[in-house]
Amino acid sequence: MLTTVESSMISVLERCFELAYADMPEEGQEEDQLGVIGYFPVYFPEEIVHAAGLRPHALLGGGSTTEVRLADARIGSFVCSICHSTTELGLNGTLRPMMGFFAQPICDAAKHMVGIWGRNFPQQPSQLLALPQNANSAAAVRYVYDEYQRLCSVVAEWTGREITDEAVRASIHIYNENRRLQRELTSMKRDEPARVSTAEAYLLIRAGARLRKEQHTALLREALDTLRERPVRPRDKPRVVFLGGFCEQPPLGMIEVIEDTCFIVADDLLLGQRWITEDVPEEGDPIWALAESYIERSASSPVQYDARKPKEGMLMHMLQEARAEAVILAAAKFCEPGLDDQLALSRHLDAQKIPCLVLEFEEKMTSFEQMAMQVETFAESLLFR
Amino acid sequence: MTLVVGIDIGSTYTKAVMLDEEKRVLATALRRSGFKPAAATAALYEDLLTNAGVAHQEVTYIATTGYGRYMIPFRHTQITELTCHALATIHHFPTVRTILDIGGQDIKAIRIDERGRVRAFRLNDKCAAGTGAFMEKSAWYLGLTTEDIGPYALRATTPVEISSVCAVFAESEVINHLSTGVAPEDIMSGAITALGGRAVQLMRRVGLEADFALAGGMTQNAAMVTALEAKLGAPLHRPPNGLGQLNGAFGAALLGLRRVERLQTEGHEIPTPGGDGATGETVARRWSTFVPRRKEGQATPVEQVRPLISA
Amino acid sequence: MVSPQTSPIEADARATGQRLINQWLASLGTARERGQPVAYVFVMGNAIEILQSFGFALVFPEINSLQTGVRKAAPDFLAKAEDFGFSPDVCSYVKADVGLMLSNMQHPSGVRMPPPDLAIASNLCNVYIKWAEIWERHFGTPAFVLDIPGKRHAEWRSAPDSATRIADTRWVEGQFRDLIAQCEAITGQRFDPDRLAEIEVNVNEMLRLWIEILAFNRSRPSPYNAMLDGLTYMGVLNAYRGTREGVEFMRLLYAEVADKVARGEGRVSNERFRLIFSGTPCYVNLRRMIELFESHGGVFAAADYLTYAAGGLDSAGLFYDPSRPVESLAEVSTLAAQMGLSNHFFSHHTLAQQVKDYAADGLVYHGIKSCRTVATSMADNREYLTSRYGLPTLYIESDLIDPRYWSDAQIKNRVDAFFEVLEQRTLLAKRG
Amino acid sequence: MEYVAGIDSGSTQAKGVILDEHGSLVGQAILNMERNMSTAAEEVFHLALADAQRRPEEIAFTVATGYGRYRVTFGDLQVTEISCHARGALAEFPATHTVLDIGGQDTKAIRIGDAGEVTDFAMNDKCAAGTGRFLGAASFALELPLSELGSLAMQATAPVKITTTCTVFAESEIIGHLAKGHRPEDVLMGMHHAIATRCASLVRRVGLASEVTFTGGVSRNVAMVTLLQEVLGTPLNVSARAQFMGALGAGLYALDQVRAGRRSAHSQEQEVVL
Repeated sequence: MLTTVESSMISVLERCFELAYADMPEEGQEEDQLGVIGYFPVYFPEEIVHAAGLRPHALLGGGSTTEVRLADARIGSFVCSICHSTTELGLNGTLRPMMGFFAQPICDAAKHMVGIWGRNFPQQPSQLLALPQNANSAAAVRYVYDEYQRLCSVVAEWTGREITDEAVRASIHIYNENRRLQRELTSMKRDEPARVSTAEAYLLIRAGARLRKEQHTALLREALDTLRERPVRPRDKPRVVFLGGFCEQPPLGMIEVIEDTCFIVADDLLLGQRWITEDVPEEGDPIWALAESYIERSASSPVQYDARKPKEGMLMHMLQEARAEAVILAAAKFCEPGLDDQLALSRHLDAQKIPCLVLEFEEKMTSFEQMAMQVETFAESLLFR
Repeated sequence: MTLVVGIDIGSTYTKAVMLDEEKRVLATALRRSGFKPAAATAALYEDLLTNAGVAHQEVTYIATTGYGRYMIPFRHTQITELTCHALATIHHFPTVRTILDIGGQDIKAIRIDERGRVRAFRLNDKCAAGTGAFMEKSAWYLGLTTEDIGPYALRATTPVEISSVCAVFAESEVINHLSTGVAPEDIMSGAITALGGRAVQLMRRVGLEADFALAGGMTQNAAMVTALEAKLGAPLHRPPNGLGQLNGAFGAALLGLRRVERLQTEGHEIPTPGGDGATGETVARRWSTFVPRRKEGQATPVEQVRPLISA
Repeated sequence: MVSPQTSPIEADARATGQRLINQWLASLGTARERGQPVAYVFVMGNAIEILQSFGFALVFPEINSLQTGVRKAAPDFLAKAEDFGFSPDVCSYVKADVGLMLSNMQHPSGVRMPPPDLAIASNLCNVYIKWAEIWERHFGTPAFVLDIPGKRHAEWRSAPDSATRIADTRWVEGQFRDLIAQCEAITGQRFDPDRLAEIEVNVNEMLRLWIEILAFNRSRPSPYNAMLDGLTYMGVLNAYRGTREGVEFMRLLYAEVADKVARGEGRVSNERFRLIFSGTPCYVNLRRMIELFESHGGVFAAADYLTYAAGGLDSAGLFYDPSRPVESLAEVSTLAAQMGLSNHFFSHHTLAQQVKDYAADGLVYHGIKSCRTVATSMADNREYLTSRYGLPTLYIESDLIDPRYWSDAQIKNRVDAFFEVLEQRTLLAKRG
Repeated sequence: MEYVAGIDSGSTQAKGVILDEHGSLVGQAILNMERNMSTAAEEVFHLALADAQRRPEEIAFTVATGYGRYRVTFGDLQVTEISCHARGALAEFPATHTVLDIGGQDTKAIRIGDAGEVTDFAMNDKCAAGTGRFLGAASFALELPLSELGSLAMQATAPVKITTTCTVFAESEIIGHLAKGHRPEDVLMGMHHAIATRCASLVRRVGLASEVTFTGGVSRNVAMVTLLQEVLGTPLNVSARAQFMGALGAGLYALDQVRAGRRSAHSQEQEVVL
């Protein structure tokens, strides 16, 4: 027998689930009648596209329900699943409504996605948004600014919609508000993991990749109000940090298997949605504000070099902030940046005598027996310490 | 008197061990898991009782392990095979710190402490899986039984190299060598060397702390043991008198015994079977099993994560 | 029928090239004693000219790694890296280099490689950056990540004086200024623009010759094999870029190739099929791979690899303006990245062009399982070109230096079948 | 009357055919690969001769194909199985423009031009290797003979969705599904579907053009044929002699040689002229 709080929570989450895993809406079918611009992970300055009155659509792969029939003929089997499934969604027509496709130079496979798009979908403009790998040069912000200006003119050219500073500033305001709520949710999960599970928080945030931000903000508000009402039954599970969700998304089933035995109190899931870690200044040149925020107010990931953010240091900071006792280091199969960091971090944690579990996943996984066994053993080893 | 049963429901075999409070093995039993592990286990449990000559109600506590650990309704608790192997091993060999477990589907390396608690463990990459099964298949191609592999490979004079990490390609290599007239024993020994090398690599990842022990299917394979000991430059402890295969079940039984002792010293009575959900607890809702409303032809349900237990 | 590789004049340039490469490798072993600063650089996007002007000894970890393959020492180095924990899915160049670090820097060439004072990793292959992070951890040498924006899509070119051309160049120049400051800090010398200008003059001369040498292979028969001789030439082009020795070598090579063309001497005695090679070679079985093709009278007239591995400078006939050394270095590097180095992500146009320029009969893709930079979309690329131009193509797969991925029977099978296809086509053409 | 022989020396099976000078098949034999390729080829050659009631000296020319083609010591000429399968398929179904061959080691898709020439071919990259072996794993796990898998799969009512085509995990995946209570036929159908999809993507690499001929032993698997037709959206030609396509093609190439006036010299290295 569910309490009213619980049932309203479930109804919110069901709506999120529908959105989070929904296909791209057909042209015009979308309630707000917007054009859609799709982008490949990790980060994209959504505000700019939002300011054009369009809906930025984070391409998060095909999950475990997309059957890859056509893409395997185009991409080698030694390339990560998200490249296969995204290409499949293009080839099987699911992404037809997109007015354009962007990728960032996060890795070599991602750069190839632009080539693949150009060859297979000439009618659908595609481009590389050349975000810089050198974040430490004094010239970096200026370069990002120039590249964002280029983005503005490209989007205008594709869609015939001009992008004014006022509009961008307004979008920044909307996104700042949304980011504040996301941060609230994240800290709730960190401080009271029994109140909101990572799977739930994941659905809430992932829904944002499929909605105009103002709508998502409303939805987040409703969810947070409900969650505050939710009665909490504290449970004795080890607090762990989860890494490995910055690009290809681990299947929900994997997150749940982990949560059966552990509390995930910090993670990098859907990192692109949370890349900017503070408010973006709402005064001054809005494009500059976005460019500066990309370099100066941002998270870290295996696919962005920044001498100020050594990977080991960032992880240790994450551990302390989240008061976690152990780490789960996951990497997507065939993700070279992920695998490189996984090794470096696991060696560092071993040296620091911090327990860590190394996992390998694919978005298309459907059976989790072996993973459950590993996670349970990990939890058992933490509990019987 | 206390009678504790450990059951290890593996993907190919299901094994059971019955211990008394002195940790003496009263009876063991083994069956193919088949397609209906739950049924197989029930039958196996009967075998065990018959072998031990005891009745249901005399059994104090039942702990399950292995991939089917949640499928058995009449258990008291479930625990993973890694934890079980660790306990069993430290019981037999108090000095062991690193365990290697070569199974049909995967290789596991486990680092344990002096009390048999798992400190670190590592499984092979997906692309290096299926090693045990690969040995079986190779043997099959060579017209040998799994038991023959060891003695056979020891006769090798000029072992060939099997370089592929992937079991499927390795199999192709075996076939190709065979078809070019290479002597089976040389192929087999090559396969064993390759497998041994990968196993030791995995042990390195957990620190390679001496002493070492071998668990799982390969314990009886002389050639494999020799290859591993050569690579390690140290002896490999192996579970005594055929307990090798039963190691998981034995560990589960030991853990059950610990639990019983704890409950008794704390003055609790033994709970009724059905799993005390130490780790089997499931979240309020499995979103991963929730099927979204999709356009026709799109809706494809995601697999259930694992059988949910109803306590 | 493998053509005689001992004809005197050919031995000459190849021998000279080999000698230069060995000299250079040997010099690396003694750099420390000479008190020469050491820089680790990659072949794509490296600002060698600046480093040369500061007198850095240049270590190319990519070349070190491929050398472990050529010298049949790769397996040990790879094993060391995998024992260390590296996944089989990681680039085998990276793993061979890690193996080297774990072998006390003792390279199979007999040279003990010096640790870096400076390491430059460009974004043109993202693995470079992860690789440089490994050095940071191992040597404590901070990486200088050189970000050179490339093409934004296949048909994209930044027009002269366009906002993007200016922005990209300004960005690259800004980073060069940072680099120069760092070099000054490391070496304690002031930056000398005139020295840089001299180097650029040399590069221009090498480049002018290199472009003509590439063009020479358009003649039928092709005087050299782009995937065998070409690789030696490239080694020199990288290690000696901007040096006098480099210029002299290119002159020698030019003369040799020109002479061959004049005499109508081909790399293979009976050239029957002219091929284009796409992707990186397999260095452990390089000779064997070439032999598989040449035994059928197939020669590689050109390879996109040469452009990537030669810094992309040839790709648009770009030359430095020594009167504005730093500015023009930035301009040329930016355009080289745009037109050459970022091309493997959109290589269908370049390949189609090469097929035309070199009157090729077929196109050979060599997929590298552990290299996403070259191999990710090869199948798509292949599909695009075959469906549009009905061009015979072959896809084979192995690795850069990991012999485990070379299965001779399978590759021979595919190559033989490919030539049967080519034979049938010529036969049909004859029939008309 | 002169005769020619075609020997297909694969890594798991050796096949041989004898053709008369009109190109009609007068004898055939198949042999599971025992210890050694060369001896197996010899054996199958003599079995085929016996089947055709001919003597070795009546054979004017022998073409060898398959992985072991260079080990067929009595072969006069070696041709890859790509060309041979295409040639064989064309002989059986002259309108063939695409050939799909699913073998234990390799899966091949071959595109054929209007003049009957091979214009393009694709073979599985490493991880799609041995798609045929995937079925072997199934028969291993279900303890069923290969020949029965297809017909059983056809009885499926609720096919299970199988995402992995990794042969290594095929068995455990099957066992897993069965343990969850799925019926064997449903699991099998799921597997067949997974393989069919894989093979279809290979066919797409060379471009699908009808008619499509399905060669190799797996073509006798009714479920596989049905699924491939569904996934490719076109009917498939399947010959009763599907397994002999390679050998048949080799035999026809041998016939070309004889018609071109060449006779068996039992030399290993001859210039390939197709």
